[in-house]
Amino acid sequence: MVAIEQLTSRRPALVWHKEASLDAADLVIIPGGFSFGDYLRCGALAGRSPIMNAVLDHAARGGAVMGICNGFQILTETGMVPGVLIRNAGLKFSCRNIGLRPCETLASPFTIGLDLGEDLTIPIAHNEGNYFADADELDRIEGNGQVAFRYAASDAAGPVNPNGASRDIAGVLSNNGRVLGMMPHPERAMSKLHGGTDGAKFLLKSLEALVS
Amino acid sequence: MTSASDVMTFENAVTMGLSRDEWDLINQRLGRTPNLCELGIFSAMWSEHCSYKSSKKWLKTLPIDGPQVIEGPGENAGAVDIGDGLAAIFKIESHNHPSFIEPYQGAATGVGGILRDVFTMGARPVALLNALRFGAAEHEKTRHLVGGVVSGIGGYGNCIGIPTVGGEINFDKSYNGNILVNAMAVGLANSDRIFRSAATGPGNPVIYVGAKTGRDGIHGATMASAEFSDETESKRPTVQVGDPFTGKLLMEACLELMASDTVLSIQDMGAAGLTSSSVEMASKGGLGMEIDLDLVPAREENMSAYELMLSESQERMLMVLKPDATETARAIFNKLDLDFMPIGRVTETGRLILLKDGGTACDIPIGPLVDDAPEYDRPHCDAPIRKQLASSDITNDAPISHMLKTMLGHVDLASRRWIYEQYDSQVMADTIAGPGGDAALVRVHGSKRGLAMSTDCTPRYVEADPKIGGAQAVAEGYRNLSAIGATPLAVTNNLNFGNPEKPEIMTQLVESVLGMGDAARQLDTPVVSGNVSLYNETGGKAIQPCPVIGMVGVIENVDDAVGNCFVAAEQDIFVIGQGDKTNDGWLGVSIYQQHHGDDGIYAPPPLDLVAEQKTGSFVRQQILGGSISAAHDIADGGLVVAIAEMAMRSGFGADIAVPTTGNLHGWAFGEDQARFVVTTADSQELIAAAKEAGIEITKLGMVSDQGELKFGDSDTISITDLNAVFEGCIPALMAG
Amino acid sequence: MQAIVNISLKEGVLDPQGRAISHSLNDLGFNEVGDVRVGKQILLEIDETDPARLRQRVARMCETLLSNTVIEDYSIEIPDEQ
Amino acid sequence: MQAIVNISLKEGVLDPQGRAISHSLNDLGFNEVGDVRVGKQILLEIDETDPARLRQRVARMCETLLSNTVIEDYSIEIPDEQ
Ligand SMILES: Nc1ncnc2c1ncn2[C@@H]1O[C@H](COP(=O)(O)OP(=O)(O)O)[C@@H](O)[C@H]1O
Ligand SMILES: [Mg+2]
Repeated sequence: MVAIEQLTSRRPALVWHKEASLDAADLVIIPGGFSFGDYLRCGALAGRSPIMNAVLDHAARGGAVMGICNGFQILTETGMVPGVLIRNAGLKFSCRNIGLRPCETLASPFTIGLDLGEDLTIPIAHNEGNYFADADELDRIEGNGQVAFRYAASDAAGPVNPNGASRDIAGVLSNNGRVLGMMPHPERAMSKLHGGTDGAKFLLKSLEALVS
Repeated sequence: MTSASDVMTFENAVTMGLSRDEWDLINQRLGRTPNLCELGIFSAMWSEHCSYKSSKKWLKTLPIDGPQVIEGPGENAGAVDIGDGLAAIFKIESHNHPSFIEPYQGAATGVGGILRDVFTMGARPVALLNALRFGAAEHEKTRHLVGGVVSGIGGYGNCIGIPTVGGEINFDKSYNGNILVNAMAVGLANSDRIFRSAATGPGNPVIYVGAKTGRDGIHGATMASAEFSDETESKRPTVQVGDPFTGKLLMEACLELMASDTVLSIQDMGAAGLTSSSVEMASKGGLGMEIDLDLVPAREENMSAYELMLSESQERMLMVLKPDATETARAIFNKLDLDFMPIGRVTETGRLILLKDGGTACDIPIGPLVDDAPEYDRPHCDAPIRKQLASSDITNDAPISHMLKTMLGHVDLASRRWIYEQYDSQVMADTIAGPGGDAALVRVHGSKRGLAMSTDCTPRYVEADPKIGGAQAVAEGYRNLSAIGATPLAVTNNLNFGNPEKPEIMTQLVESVLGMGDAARQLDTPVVSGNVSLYNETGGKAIQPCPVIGMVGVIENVDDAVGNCFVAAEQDIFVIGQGDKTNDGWLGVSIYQQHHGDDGIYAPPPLDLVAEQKTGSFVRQQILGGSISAAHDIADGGLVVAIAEMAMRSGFGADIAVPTTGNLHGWAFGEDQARFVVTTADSQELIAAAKEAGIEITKLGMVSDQGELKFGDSDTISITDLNAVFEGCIPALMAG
Repeated sequence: MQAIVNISLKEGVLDPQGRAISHSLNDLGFNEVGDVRVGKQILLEIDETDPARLRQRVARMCETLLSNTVIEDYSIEIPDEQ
Repeated sequence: MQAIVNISLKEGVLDPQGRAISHSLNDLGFNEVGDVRVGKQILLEIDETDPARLRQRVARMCETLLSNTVIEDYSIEIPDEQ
């Protein structure tokens, strides 16, 4: 919320999960957190809350949706992006900075402004960010240009791939490129004092592409 | 009103941890023999955990006043003025025993409990910290306990969405059978909208909100007051399970309700559940309370009055509302699927009356439960006198780099990254400095103001000399906050000790509270809240005494804060503060001494509180004035460890000049107090300022971009090598 | 009536938790332990008297919420069924 | 041989996960669902041919690692046992 306001000077509308409808919007963001305590499977219960039908409709009309962290998990639970997110291979919650590499993708407002050669430094904070799909499915989404980001570097100690994700995948797109799910938190890298500015850079480019 | 079979005997009282005198007193105050429910209530209220019967006399000696203090000890948490009409509200609390039995849930519910203490006061929690003590690294249970506790702390804090920004952890064999898990929460409120717990207005409704009551955690308060034995491990159902999701809903509902003008008083249900919350609310208001237990939302069937009153089910609160506000309040709680139930009313009788199944389950005067709670002046003795360890008795000729490298793999010095990466330290997006720095720094949302905080204690110093150790914990907190540029305001404390019925343990408690008081007075950081955890023993052996200090301070503008990493090559490195005049360094009860396998107890480094205040203030002023670019207080491991830490986290190296006189290892690893390592881009200015302030300042060397530490001309080690040892230790321990 | 749903990871899906348990058991001296897989068991109290209908409804619950069929298999037990 | 360990929360111990699932199922229109409890099911491949010994060893594993008997109960199934 604060991050979006900082970038657009406009206050986004906040929608309660029990609402059943959604006003017309340029972009629906499903943020991180632990919806419903992440009980059963992360994102599973939230993925079935009333508002999600409206989000599905919005996406079906070609609306843009971004799911961050728990939001990504919710998107996979509803099938809006392919694959699933399972428990980190290390079986531990992990909160730290990672290097995020933009990939070549199909046309998408979320990736169109990004430089392929330029890694972004953005924090992760999750327990279930281990992206999984079977090999055929992975080949398919790679072939379609649906892989938006891969893990590319880590700070000081720790492996490059922080959670065991298949093929280092950190973010994926829907097959029309209008829905993005990503594990890292761009909204946590909004200023120099505060995790760097790469998150702001990425969000701003997406917003520019979406709000013409 | 009670059936004959429900009339208690002295034998029953003993099983609940009461003494003969206490039993007699209860009978005398009631003018009759209590029933089970009544006896349970007395035993819980008079337990060490709720009544502070062994520590009260000494807690009264702590300084609790100051212009910054809005609320001192006595409420759910303390409150201090941080400017801009805001108050920081904070407290620390132990969950030692439950965490040993069920590490994940014990730690998780510890976090949940302390968060409730803070939001009960009307504050939105903004940060969590902790202080942990585990047994020897190689002990068979340690790995399992560390893993469970750390994931439990993260499990609750991450899920409820409050960042865990700091803490501390040590290992010592004395905690093999009794770990310490202390959790601290810090919140923010408007200073004129702080909620308190005294019941008001006879006739006003008493409302139960939150989760339902089950049979979990019955008599947790008495368990926390009893020594550990093998039997305790079979006292099964005393462990509660936390539900952070419900905790989050409860927090949001309470804060939403408190934003309106409807809540007269509010109290969380912590230790001893409905018993302590109702009794405390009524007693603080000088009133009585009548509760219909049949109305208490229960999770299980056929719960007795005793069980309902003593259950420690989590995520519950009790409040007194304005009579006409009930329906508005109900709507807020119902929207979030939380129970909301008027269960009784405030009365003028001064009695606690509990109705159940059409009869009276309990009718006792509240006065004796609180005011007549026993207060003991337990015998204590003189603190032991310790010999000073001469540095030359322990040091050798090994190069500094060699010693440094092995010491960084000491479990009490090594990187805590494995632990703190499991905590979401950034959620809510206001964390400016999370774990890894000297103090954590959290921005006041929407402003430049920052709250600084840390938790500290060095048990080996307390064991060696409890008075110095108690004072040192405060001084170290003061140093940590000063090192980032923050002004310390107040402290909360958690007194973890063994069995106070033993004079030598009581001595530790008394002396360290006295030391703590001296330091808090000198450093102007009054004690505004705290917690006492006694009987931390197994098989008759006490833990190393651990009076933890949680300190909170403020910085006007977070942009002025500095970190503890080198920031640029060619900046000069100084040590500020005196240290040992002979240049031999203080190695008694240091990490260096431990590292040599010498577990003798010697005199700890002397502490000069005036010097602490002078150097701390100087460093803070120079940071705020812009002439210090990075600062790190010197603590465990001494000067060279501090320098190495500043280097490892920055990627820069340093060229350090070594002294030509005195004891080299003592200079490098001595733990003399009241000192900081700092860097500056303007040495002239810093030196001049120090001269003027009468502060000792010594140049150590210069930051380099060489990726190595150089000590003198011939002793060099790469930062990569140091990092490997530093970062590798805890992951290796946890991998087994 | 009661229904029990057992949910297990599909074959081919990595089970890091199972692997960690197997490791730990080996470390503790249970060297005979090989592969370990961890699943969920969900017990539901359901207001329904016809076992066949019950099974059908529970299958629907599994498909809509209880299991993620991309990676999980489920099986249903009705203890009162004959 | 295979052993199956079912681990469930002791009666009386709060099961927040079960509660949330029950709620969610109700919201999705499965109004017949009452209490829900969630447990773990652990499948172990074990190099042991004697079912009785197997059961004994697995019980030991449960006590030392697989379950925390403070809040959990466990039961062991040996499918090949006759
Ligand atoms: N060591 C201590 N120093 C100062 N105050 C203390 C100490 N221990 C407890 N207190 C204060 O006593 C009161 C009761 O504490 P406690 O029983 O832990 O509260 P709660 O029931 O909210 O957990 C609180 O106001 C607490 O801050
Ligand atoms: Mg409280």
